[in-house]
Amino acid sequence: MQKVLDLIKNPSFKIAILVFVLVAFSAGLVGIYFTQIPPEQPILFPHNRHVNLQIQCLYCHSGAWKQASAGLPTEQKCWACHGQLKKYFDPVVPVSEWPIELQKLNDYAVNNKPIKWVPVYQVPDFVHFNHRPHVAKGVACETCHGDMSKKTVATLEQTVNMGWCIDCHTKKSANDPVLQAKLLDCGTCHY
Amino acid sequence: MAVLADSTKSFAHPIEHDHEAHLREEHLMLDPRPRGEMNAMVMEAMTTTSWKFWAVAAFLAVVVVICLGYYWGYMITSGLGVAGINRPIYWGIFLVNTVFWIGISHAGTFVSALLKVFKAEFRRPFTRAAELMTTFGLVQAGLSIFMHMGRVWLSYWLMPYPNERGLWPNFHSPLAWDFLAINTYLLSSTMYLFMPLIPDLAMARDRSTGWRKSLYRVLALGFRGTEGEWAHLRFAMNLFAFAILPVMFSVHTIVSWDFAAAMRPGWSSTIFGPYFVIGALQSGISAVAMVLIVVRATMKNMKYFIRPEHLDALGKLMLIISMAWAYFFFNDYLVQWYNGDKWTDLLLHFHEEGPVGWMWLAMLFFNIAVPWATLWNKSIRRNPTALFAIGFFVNVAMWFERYIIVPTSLSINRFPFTYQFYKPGVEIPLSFGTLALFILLYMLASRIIPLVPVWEVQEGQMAHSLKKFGNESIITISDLEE
Amino acid sequence: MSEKLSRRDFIKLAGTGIAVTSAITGCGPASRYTTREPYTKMPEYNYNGKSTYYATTCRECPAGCGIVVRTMQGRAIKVEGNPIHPVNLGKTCARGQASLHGLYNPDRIQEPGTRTRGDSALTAIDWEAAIQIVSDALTSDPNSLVFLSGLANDHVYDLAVELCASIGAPKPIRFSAFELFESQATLRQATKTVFGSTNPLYFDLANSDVTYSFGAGFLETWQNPVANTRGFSKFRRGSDKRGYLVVFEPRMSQTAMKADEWIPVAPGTEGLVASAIGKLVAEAKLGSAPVAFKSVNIEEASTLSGVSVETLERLATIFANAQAPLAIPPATASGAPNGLGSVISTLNLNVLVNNLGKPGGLYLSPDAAIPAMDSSATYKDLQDLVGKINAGKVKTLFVHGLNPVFEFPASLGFEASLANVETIVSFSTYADETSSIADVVLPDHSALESFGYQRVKTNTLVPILSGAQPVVAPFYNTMSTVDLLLVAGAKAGGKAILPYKDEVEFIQAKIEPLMEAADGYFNGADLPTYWASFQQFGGWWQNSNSSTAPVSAGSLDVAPQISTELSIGEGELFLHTYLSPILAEAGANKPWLQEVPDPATTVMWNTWLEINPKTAEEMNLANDEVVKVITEAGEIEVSVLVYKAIRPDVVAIPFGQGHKNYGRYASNRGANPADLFGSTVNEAGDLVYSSQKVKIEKTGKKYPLSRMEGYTKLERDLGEH
Amino acid sequence: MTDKKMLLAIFPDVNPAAVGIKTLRELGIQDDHVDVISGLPITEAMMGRKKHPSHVPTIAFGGAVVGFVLGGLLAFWTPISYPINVGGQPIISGPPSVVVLFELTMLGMLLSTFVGVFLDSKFPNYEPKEYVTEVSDGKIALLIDCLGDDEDKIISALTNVGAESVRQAEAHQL
Amino acid sequence: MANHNIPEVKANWEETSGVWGMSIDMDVCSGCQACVAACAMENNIAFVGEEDSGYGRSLHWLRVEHTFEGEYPEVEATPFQPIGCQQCGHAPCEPVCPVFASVHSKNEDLNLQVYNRCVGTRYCANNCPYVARVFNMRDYERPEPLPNQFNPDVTVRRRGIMEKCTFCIQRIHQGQDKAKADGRELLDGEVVPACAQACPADAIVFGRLDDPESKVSKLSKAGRGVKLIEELGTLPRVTFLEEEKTYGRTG
Repeated sequence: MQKVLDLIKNPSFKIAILVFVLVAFSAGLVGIYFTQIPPEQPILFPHNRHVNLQIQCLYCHSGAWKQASAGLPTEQKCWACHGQLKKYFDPVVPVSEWPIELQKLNDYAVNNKPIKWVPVYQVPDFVHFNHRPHVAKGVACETCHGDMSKKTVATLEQTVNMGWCIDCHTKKSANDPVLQAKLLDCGTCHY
Repeated sequence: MAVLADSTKSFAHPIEHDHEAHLREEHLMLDPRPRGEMNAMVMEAMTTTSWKFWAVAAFLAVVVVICLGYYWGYMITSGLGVAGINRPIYWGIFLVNTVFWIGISHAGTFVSALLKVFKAEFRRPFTRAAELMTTFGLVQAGLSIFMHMGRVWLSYWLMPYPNERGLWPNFHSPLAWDFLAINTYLLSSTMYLFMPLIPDLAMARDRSTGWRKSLYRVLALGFRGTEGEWAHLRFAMNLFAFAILPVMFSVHTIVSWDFAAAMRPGWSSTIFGPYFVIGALQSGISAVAMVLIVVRATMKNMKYFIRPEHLDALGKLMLIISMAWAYFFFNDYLVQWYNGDKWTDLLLHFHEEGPVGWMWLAMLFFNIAVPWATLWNKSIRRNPTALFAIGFFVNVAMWFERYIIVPTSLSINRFPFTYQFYKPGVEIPLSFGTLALFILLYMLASRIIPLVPVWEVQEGQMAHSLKKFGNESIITISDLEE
Repeated sequence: MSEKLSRRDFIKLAGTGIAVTSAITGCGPASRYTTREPYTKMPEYNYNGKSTYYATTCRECPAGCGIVVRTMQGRAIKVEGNPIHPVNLGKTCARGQASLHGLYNPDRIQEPGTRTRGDSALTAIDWEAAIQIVSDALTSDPNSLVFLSGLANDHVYDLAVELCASIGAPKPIRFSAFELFESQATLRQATKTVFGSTNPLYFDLANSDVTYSFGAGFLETWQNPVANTRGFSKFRRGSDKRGYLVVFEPRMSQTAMKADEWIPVAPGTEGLVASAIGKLVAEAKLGSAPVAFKSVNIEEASTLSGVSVETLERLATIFANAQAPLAIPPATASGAPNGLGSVISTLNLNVLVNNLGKPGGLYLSPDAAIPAMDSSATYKDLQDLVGKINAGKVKTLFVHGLNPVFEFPASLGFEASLANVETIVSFSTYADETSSIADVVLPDHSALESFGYQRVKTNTLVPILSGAQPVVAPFYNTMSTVDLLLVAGAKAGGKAILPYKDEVEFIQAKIEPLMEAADGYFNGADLPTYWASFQQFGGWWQNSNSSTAPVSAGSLDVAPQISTELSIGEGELFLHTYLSPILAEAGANKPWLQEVPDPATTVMWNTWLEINPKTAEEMNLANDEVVKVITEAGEIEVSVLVYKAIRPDVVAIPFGQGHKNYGRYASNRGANPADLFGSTVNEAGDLVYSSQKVKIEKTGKKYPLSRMEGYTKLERDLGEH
Repeated sequence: MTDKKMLLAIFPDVNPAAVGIKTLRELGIQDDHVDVISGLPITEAMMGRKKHPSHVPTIAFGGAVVGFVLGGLLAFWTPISYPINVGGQPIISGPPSVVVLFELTMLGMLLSTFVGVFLDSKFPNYEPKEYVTEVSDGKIALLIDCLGDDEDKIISALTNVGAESVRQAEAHQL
Repeated sequence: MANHNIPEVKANWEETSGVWGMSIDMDVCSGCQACVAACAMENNIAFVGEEDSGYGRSLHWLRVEHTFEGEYPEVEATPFQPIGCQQCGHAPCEPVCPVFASVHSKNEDLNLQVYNRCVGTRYCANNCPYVARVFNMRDYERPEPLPNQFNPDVTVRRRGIMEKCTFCIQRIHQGQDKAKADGRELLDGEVVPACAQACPADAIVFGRLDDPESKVSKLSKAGRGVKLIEELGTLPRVTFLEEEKTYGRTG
């Protein structure tokens, strides 16, 4: 018993405990960090290049102005443009000399495989988000998704949580009590 | 002052008069012992354990681990389906237990605060034992509420705290009041338990060694007994004694609003508040009596502190409350007889003739017939075994009463198509788990904190003396009234 | 094939995504590891995340209701009625709604396989081998090949008929428990006797003002319950006058519960009661009764049926004074020794009040849109088949769309006879009693994954060919049976080669004549356009009514031969068996159907025995007690349900449960009352089952029935308070 | 100038201790230089001393007010912060608010009383203090702040009136 | 059931007639349970199995009630009565929820159950006079590939959560969204809940109560209309049209 007490009183024991706690804490932090870094996409799609070519968001994510889901373009749609770009279409240029991401796209398109995109903006399935009214009211895509002309793959620009939604809804509808009642109604998103 | 001066010697004096000897034997307040000796007795009671104590404690610990740890974990991971609730009986034994334990916890405050306010001297040796019951009973009540929740891991949403959603609890809901009231009660009863404990902890600190010394040194907070410390404590304890009583009444009435605020036949009734409070006292005071009898029988030196006079007084209280309870119970039928709502009528008949009609009968028998028939008798009141048995049956019957109010009443609603039976499932081990946890906590606490508030007893003894009027020796004039 | 495969993979993955998302509901945005995929080749009208609707035909029963299935990202998520389909006008029944649980049933057969007789496990084979097996069968002795088919797969049956005819095999046999329990053959024969027509009768419930039903559960399973219910709704509330419904049957069925009067007649006396009413009506209207009703002794009818003379007279007066009276023939009661006579009597009642071809009366449905190749088999035909099998004359048995081992009563001896068949080939989509003993299992697509068509035979005044198309890509490695037969036929060569490339071409060939049909809902200039419309609208139908008024073939002048023999077998109680309104013959493997309460008793997930409270008291039986029900043919054990609305001399058991091997939701659940049936057939060749007498023995066991309704569980009389 | 000293006088009972205090007062030692340590809550009146000042009542009242305000916030402000209609009831309604106000007022009062005891008595305080453990056996100790010159005078005076011992007080770990 | 035409309640009801309403004609309801199955399919309702359903735990949002009255042979069946949430204007379930999981939609005047806020106290269910609420006792197993059938517009509920009929609010939202995208008002009958859509007897009629011209408004005010236990002041939005067991009664 006395030995145990001595051990506990030993300063190195206390230091060991402290080190252990620190290590466990940092391990937790690292774990949290790994869950927070942007997910790896199958293709590092350069949004910035496309946006800078004046391609509208709705050209590819065409669902956003008429339905809940914005949608993702099919690789057919990708290929519709890329197939016409002389640089890549030219049979003289072998596939292996294409930019690496385009090689991947080619692989998907030729083999008719779906591209498994990893969603960046995601709401839990008890939240029903509808793009259409937002686009119809003139909310710019950048408001939530950030300036895509400066990004390659999409990153999470906003912590998408209820406080953020409600905050914006409250501000936008400050002058219209009827609209506010609708925008702050639980049943608008949760059912 | 005279008594205090005598107190050191009186024990050595030969007892001259039979009646006086009898009175001293009867009343703890007249039977002082040297304070050092008394302190030693309490310390001894705390430190003496036998293998039986540890055997029982180990057994209870196993029960707690299995019944609470395992079964609750099982229920959380697989859903409330493992319990017996169904549609429309959405509240079952967990809520029965909640009401029951809150009821138990009521008597602790009742005897320690109400009797203090009314300066009833016999309370002194057992206020702490009763107050301890309040705290631990509330713990069980709280646990039962958590068990009953469908998603207990989100129970913190009941707490009012600022959040980015701007959503707060709904204070229209009796459950939100419950949260406030039970927490207020738990906090204040814990504080009310702790404050009078400080001087005793200081005493224990002065008399112990080893880990107990370190523990008591921390817990006693550096209390010495200076004039100022006593003055602050005295005021605080008086204020608590007054203020905790309305809190106590509010808690149990709010628990009753959980039912009475609902639009259900048989529940929606304004009589529920006082009815629940009286019901709580009925089971709580019986539980105090039971605990005192057990403590007296099992702990060393406790026969000195807890005497038949205390059992006698509690027995009288039980009788009075039983009568009041019977009256409120009758009111349920009285009101129904006048308003004649057909669903309530059906419900009341279902209580009597339904599948648990035997519970209804047992409840009437043990809560009314038994106390009325027995507690008139002084010798029964003073007989620990008899009083324990009565207290036990009163408690069982009060549990039945809550069972009839909660799941049995839920069987009946305005849509006969949906009627169902209630068959408890995992509620049974969990109920035993809470009971075991209560006893275990109590047992462990009885070995850690002085179960008798020594300083309060000594304070009482200091001020009591026998006065002689003619040939009669009495403490107070009220003794003549018997 | 590759395209199909990739789409199927996609569906699987999407399913996983949904499952993951559903599993983490409530945990906030932690679904980081789900993926979203666009279609690789998405049709231009299809958006990711938007629903597409496909019109097709419900195949849960033979009625042929048009449905529209909502799909999203390749998954069928909801069945809705096809609002333009003339049979059901956008409405569905519970079975149709739950058909998705057939599509996504966890116990589907996922790939072709073979087994040694007696084994339970299948050895997977590829489709090449499967085709070889079928083509071998087609090249062997055609006389030893028998094709058994169900009712709800007209195109498969039609192809089988062509194939069998081409190779010289006997005509496929078509049967189902529907035929058995509703004694369709008896009705067909009675129609022929009374009206001299083979077309089905149309009962214009909607425009009737007084309807007497002699026990057909037309709101439950008889003919097309959806259309009947729609008619019933009009009958009650469609016009200013509220229709009055009287139901005569020994046990109050769901239909009788909706009736204004329920007349509990003794089993088998429905025809007698109809005749008695006919006589009274005739006497009131015409002064004297025609031959068909003349010989009826009212007193005797009253005694035998248990309906008082006053009641008969009152009901006859109502019927005689009605503007549009209608009598609906018995269904269950047709399965009595006197079944044919009963049906003829009720049809005669219609002839008597002359509602033929009038609103609220009787019509003859038009000929089918494309020529009908069938008339279903009778029970007699099945007995002949079993005889043939037992004689060793059947080497190969093809079974499609039917579960004969379960649906044929045990007394038929079908299962035992299978030992004499060399190869049993099952095309079943699900693991059922038949496919689990079959030697070769070649799963067809499920109903919602396949093309097809279904002739609408009942409840219609216009010719309808209801069309089916896949609403989702096939989930598993299954193959359309039509394709399989065509490919195998081509491989077998010779007469087995049919002039169709695949299933679609076969169906197109069948519907091609309709392109020019007059007054169609749509027409097409060319076949592809027409085919597209056929898929889009969910079938083809005529716009205008082309029904005909039935003409009496003089049956009123013939005294009917109503047998006085009312019961068969020994025992103190009649056994009333009926098709479960919710499960019918094959719904038991759909979990949500199991959980839909039976309309009359609210029992879920099990079989029960209905018994009158008085009888139960006499026999000292209470709810949930398990009893043994015994006939000469067999015995079953079933839980008791005390049912107020049944004659004291009758007990009732629904048919639909009692599967031994039909997936996890149906297997070993409840009991099959068909095990109790004898083997007597009536004049029309239908099995006599509704006059069966049974004995009941207590077993001392208890098995609580799962019931929605709760008050009888409390065993309290609510009337007191 | 002489040193300040602290003496600890131990009396066997209340009466001699009261006499001792009177004696000290006669010796010119003010009441606020004397503290009484006792195992029982003997009142100031028994000792013939002034009532000890206490802040606990004030703190308790303040706590009650704070609790009441908090209750008001919960009952009247939180519903408006995200107004949600339930059962057709007004967003801010009287009867439920009474319950909230009551509970939080009581909680505020009781909690602050408890905290007040801690503040006023400087709990917890584990520093070494002048104390004798016999106090809880019934002895009464007087702690006397005095000048070193008066020490002998005080010792003899107190011993005369019944003090069991009067000695230099030593602070030690409790 | 009871037809107490208490004047005050009626007057109050006129004032807050509600937005969405339903009428159920008990005279034509054939009890076929199509609505029950359609509801389950539309709303991702879990099936609970024989034991649990027999013990009153089935998750039907809609139940078709009926009973038998009298003794044989004078036994009569009461009309089939599909009972789900009555979407009360003054819903007793709402104020008792401590966490605002059961709330009222100001916009649609519907009773909402916010699944993700629910902590499972089940108080709302106890306080619902219509016994319309059901509780997820367990995570009921839906083996693969059954989850493929899930309607993505409706949350899949887990254990410990209350649920109830929503008047198919997802369809209401879709209808409104579509009308808004098209720049027009919603038409009567454009939004139909799954039960009304399936009902072969057309017994269930759904629509806007605030539109006096809608079919449901007219039916709700018809003479046969009865609201369930409206004497409690719950302002239910479902009207039951009573059965008349008479021969040839007009109207």
